[in-house]
Amino acid sequence: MGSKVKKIDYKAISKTLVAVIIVVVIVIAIGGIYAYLSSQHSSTPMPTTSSTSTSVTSTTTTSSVLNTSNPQALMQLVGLSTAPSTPVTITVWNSYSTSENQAFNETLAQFEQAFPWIHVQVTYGVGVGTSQFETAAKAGQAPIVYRDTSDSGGALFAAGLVLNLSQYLPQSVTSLYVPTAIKDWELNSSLYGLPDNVNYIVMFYNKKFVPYPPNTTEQLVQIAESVNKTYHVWGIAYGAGDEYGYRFAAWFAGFEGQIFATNNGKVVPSLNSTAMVNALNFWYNLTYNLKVNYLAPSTGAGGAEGQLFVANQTAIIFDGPWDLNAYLQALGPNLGAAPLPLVSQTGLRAAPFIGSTGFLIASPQASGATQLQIKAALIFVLYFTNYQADLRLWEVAHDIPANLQAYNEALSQLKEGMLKPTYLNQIMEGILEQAQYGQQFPNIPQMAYYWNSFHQYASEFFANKINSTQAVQGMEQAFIQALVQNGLMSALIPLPILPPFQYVLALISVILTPMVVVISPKKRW
Amino acid sequence: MMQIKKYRLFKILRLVISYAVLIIMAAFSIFPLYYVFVTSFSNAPNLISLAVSDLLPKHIYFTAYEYLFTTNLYGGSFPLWIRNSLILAGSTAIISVLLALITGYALSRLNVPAKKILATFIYIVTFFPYTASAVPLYLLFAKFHLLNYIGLILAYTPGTSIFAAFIAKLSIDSIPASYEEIAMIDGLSRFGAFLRIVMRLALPVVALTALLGFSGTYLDFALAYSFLLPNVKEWTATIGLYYMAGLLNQASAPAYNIFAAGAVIMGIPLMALFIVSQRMMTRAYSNLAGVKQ
Amino acid sequence: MKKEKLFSLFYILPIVIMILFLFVFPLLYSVYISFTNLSLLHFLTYSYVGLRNYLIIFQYGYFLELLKNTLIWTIGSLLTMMTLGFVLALILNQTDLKGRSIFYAILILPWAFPGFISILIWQGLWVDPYGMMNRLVLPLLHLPRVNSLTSTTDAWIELIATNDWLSFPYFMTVFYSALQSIPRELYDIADLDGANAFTKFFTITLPSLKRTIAFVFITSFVFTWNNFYPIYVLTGGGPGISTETFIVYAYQEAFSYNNFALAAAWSIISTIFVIVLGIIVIKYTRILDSFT
Amino acid sequence: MMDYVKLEDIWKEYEEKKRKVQVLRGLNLEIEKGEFVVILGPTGEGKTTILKIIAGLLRQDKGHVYLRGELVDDLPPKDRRVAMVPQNYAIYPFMSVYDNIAFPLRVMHSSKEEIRKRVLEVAKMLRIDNLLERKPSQLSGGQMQRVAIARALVKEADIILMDEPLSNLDAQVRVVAREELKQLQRDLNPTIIYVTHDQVEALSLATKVAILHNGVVQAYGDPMEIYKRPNSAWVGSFLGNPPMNIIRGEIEGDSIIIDNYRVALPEEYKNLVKSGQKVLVGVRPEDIEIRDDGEIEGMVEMVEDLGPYSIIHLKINEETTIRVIEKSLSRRERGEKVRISIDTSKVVLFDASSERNLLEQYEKVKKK
Repeated sequence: MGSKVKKIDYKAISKTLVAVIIVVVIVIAIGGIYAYLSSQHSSTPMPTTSSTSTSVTSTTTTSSVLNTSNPQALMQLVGLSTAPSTPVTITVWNSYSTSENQAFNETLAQFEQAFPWIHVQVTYGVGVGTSQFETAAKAGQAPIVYRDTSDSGGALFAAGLVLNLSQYLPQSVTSLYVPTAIKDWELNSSLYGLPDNVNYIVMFYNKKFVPYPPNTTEQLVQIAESVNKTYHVWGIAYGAGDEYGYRFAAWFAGFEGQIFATNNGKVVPSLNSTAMVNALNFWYNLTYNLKVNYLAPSTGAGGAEGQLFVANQTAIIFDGPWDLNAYLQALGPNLGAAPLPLVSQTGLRAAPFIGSTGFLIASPQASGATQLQIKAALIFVLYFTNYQADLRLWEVAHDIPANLQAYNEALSQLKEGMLKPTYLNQIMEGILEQAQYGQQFPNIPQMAYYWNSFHQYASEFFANKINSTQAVQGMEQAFIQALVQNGLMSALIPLPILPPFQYVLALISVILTPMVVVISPKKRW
Repeated sequence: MMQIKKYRLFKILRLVISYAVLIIMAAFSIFPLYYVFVTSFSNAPNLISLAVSDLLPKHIYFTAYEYLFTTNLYGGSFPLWIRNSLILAGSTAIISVLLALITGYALSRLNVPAKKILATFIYIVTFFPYTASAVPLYLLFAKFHLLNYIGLILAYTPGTSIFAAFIAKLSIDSIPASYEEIAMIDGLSRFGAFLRIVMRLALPVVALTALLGFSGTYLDFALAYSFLLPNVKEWTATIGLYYMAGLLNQASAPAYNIFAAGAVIMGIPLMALFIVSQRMMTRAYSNLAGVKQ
Repeated sequence: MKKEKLFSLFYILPIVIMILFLFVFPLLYSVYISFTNLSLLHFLTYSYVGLRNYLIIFQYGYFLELLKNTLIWTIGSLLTMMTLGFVLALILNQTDLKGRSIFYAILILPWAFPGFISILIWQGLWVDPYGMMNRLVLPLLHLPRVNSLTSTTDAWIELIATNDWLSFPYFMTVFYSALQSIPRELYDIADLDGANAFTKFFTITLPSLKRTIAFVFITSFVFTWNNFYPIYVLTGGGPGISTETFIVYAYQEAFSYNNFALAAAWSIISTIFVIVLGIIVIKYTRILDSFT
Repeated sequence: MMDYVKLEDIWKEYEEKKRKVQVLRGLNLEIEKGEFVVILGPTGEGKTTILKIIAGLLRQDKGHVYLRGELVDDLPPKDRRVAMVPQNYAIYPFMSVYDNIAFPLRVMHSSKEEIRKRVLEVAKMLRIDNLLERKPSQLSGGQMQRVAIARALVKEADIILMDEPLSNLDAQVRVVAREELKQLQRDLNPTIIYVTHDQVEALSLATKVAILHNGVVQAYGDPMEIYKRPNSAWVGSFLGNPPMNIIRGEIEGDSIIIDNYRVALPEEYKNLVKSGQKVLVGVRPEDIEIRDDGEIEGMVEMVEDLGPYSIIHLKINEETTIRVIEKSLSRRERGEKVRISIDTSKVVLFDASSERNLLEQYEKVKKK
């Protein structure tokens, strides 16, 4: 009896197995066929809606001075003579911090007064560079306006999710912004967003430990060592091992490196260089040999770096002005800010990315916006990057203005020492000075594949798993691989659509071997 | 005599070791929670405590709690979000219970065609990782205009229910069919008997399913965030807490004391619920051991 | 007869529909996507590329490395937390132990505490040399400090220990429940036969728990295999990719590289692995037989 | 007279582990109002299935069920107005005794006072009115059984189905319970369909017994009548403890030849058989006497001492063993040779091939 039952059970289980295998096969087959069929449809190029936009720009009066604070002028700029009779709703994803939102809300109130026919639906607290936007865009539910960083905005633009503003606005609007800032928003000579502030990292130091801001890396090392000896705190807290290459790019540049090079008119990575080796070794030396740098596991005011800095446990960190408030609160007049030092070896400045945040408008496929909504959105982004709006951000949150007029106003405020408390003037001066020694933040889509390639090998290097030469070779190779995989570089070996025979065989055997093990009758567990 | 002495000694040794292990493990489980607790009563937004002495706070600050209960963020507030979370988690719990028990009932009592294949299939499709299904789910739910609570409840329910359905099946196996049969003869429909008799008799499983469904929803962040992001007033406590503590917006520095305070507010009811229902839980899980060989 | 079958289908229908929508659809969709080139540059209009993504994985990817990591993560976590849960359950199951319910109540707290918060707290606790683990606990136990940034082994220790903390209460509860359902008479008879504690454990306790262990093992195996947050938050897969699992890698592929097609392919491969391993376990333990 | 409960050609098949088991194969049963019918059959022959089909819990594959003269095939259980006492009583463990008894009334949405009145009435009748506040876990087996009956009675259904309600009771309690049940049926006069494998219960309780075997009712009628004159060899050997002796024999004139022995042919069969016909001789052990002048000789093979009487197994030849009841306390030894005499007036004869009672066959022919 017992053996009989067992046999029946065994049969049943293998039937189940067969069913499962069949289901898996069917699933894969259907998926494949479906993918194939639908690609046949979708591969026919869709007429881009932007090209049918009946050249709105032609009606714009290329007036000598653009006044983006004037409602009437703004409407004219986008080709509206009078306010539409029916109200228009635009959705906005806002990525401002709490303090920046004070400024935003004030501007919003004024905006709604000036344009009673535009109703703004704001989603607060969205992150920048979020995949949320992409997923929403895929579902056709992206917001009409999104505030993002220039580099991830560039990726969105490359993906076709963001409107090409050059087709809607005259070239002259670019003159309204700080040149470095507006340059961040141009890709293939198309404008895809308007900046509201500029950002980059600077060197924050604690005046309690640091007598003067180091101007060269030699001084930096000296100060770090003496701080370490005298006060028994870290000279520097820089988590080079937890780096994705945003901050490290500054040192890389200081050691005379470049992320991209052009080869036959094509953009190729150039991480495999002595500059990268030197930059890596420089920080390795500070961390492991001199033991004055704390290899922090997390960055920013909330991370280990910031927390140590706030707790007077480290003298120097590298961070952006977005964390200024946290440090200001904790250190008060002891807080100092200065540009990153000169790299003594090369005589070049460590040059951080000068990035920018700003507003972009989703393409109609992504958001389902009508022409009128897009016009309203254009008005919105122009208004929220105008002089008053940007100055407000500066005054409330000390954002570095991207609006030229506001930027100049900020500079003159600093010169006159108008900021309160007074020591803030010096700090802000230090921060603004850094802008002179920056590098342009690449916003080409290739850039998206830099971060992880760098991170993987830099972290292995700082974990002592590989040496610096291996690290730079590795990151370059990984970078190239990522580009190839994403179709941004041609592959050395072209990848065929149908795989070589041996691969199919390998794949099938990988899947089937365990199944054979399963099917073969074995003793009960 | 020697024997008894030896036995006594062995017993004492056994108990001593047991207590030692229990005390160490208890310390291990409580320590991080204690840490959260202490952090929530500090006014330093740090996560890394810089001195061991910080573990015994000299001052107790209620600033974090005050902030959570008084601040209005983007038109929402933490109490509102807690309420939302409770509604959402409660509904998910109820629906999970119904779904799990109905499925368990069908597997146990009814002559479902291709039961074995179906059960195996149901079990195996859940192997597909959540991280990979997030995007397709979002697209699907967007298409059906379900990026709201209803959609969320639908999305949360099966995760708990499938696991619970298997336990429910075992539990219902051990309930004699005559209980519901007599109820049906006494005037209930099959579904009525299921609701009033089977569910009551399988109460431990009901409680367990409800608990798991509730806590899963109550604590989820990723799905709720992608579904509810544009509607601040509909946010759940988890989303709200991330924002309140400034953990999501890279433009603000995280305030870990607020985060900890929120964790305490959210965690205490949940822990109470777990402790209260621990007996039900053990009884529900013991069904697993009752499986026939 | 037919009517009865249709009627019982009605009961199973809700879960089947839900599963179709919530599991089968995403699965199909992912399979479909994995055959296309949906990525940053082909976001709105993408096309069929056959098995290209799978080829990339085997040709360029870190397939073996990730497989090894995933296995270390899954097996390492599972073994330790099941052992821990089992030992605690055995301890709690001693009738002459006083204060069992208090200890039990304390020991399930990690399970009852919001996990996303716990993981962040642990991240802070592990910071070397400032976190309390490295500052207080490990020195107290005369153990070396753990720094996940500088050593892969340390990173695994950190990940698995944290995962143990998060999950041991679940295993303890399940095993404790199972132990309590073993009839006392079995032990009484063994006592009469003069069996010692070890014999009793191996002849009564362990066989009685076989099914529970099997069920919990397969369920948790899949869960751990697919568990993403602890790694993502604690080490981010580092140093390098030495603690990166399939799922974490797929996630990064999708959301850092925006290569949704490749991410889908990774997910599918990962899923095929769990399904195959799952079927082996199901087959050997016959665990699903009891559920149908 | 209309049949109160009628089962017409009921077929039912189960699927167990991929094997089809046919439990009921064209079962027919007609029950009159107020009868106490016991369905008796070995375990696993589908007795409970019949009850479930009557109650509507199971649907028959083929055939029809009539209750109170109406076809109820499509009626769900709740509308069939029957009550049931299941084997394990199914007293809801989470309700008090009172709530358990009140449950059917609550489901019917009776008023509170009505429920109270009825529950108390029934509880008093079953002498469990002092237990109403208790939880089922505090009840003894006998009390549980009464609660289950009370719950069945409370809804005043006039058809009550009972599934071995006494099998879980101790032997002594069982006797009392049996008596009480019988009394109850006499007082309230419901139609009771009672299922059991216990012959004593069947014989003592039933006004009519239906013997179930191979998916059909083998015999149906007055219990003593069936006992005395079973309609088939199987019924004869199934009913009674010790069972009826079924012995191969051959007719020779006015006598039956068993082995080498000759036994007189009973009067009533004289016209039904002819010489040379093979028959099965059915004779109850109590109708055989051990006498020194008995017709048949056998060797004592086994003795079952049961106290008041003994059952003696006598080996007549290689294939025939006869059981005999001896009241005397005299001890028999194994191997002892004894002679027995059969009370021919109580002998029944069955056809050797069909195993049917020859008398019945004759009556059928006569009817036609």
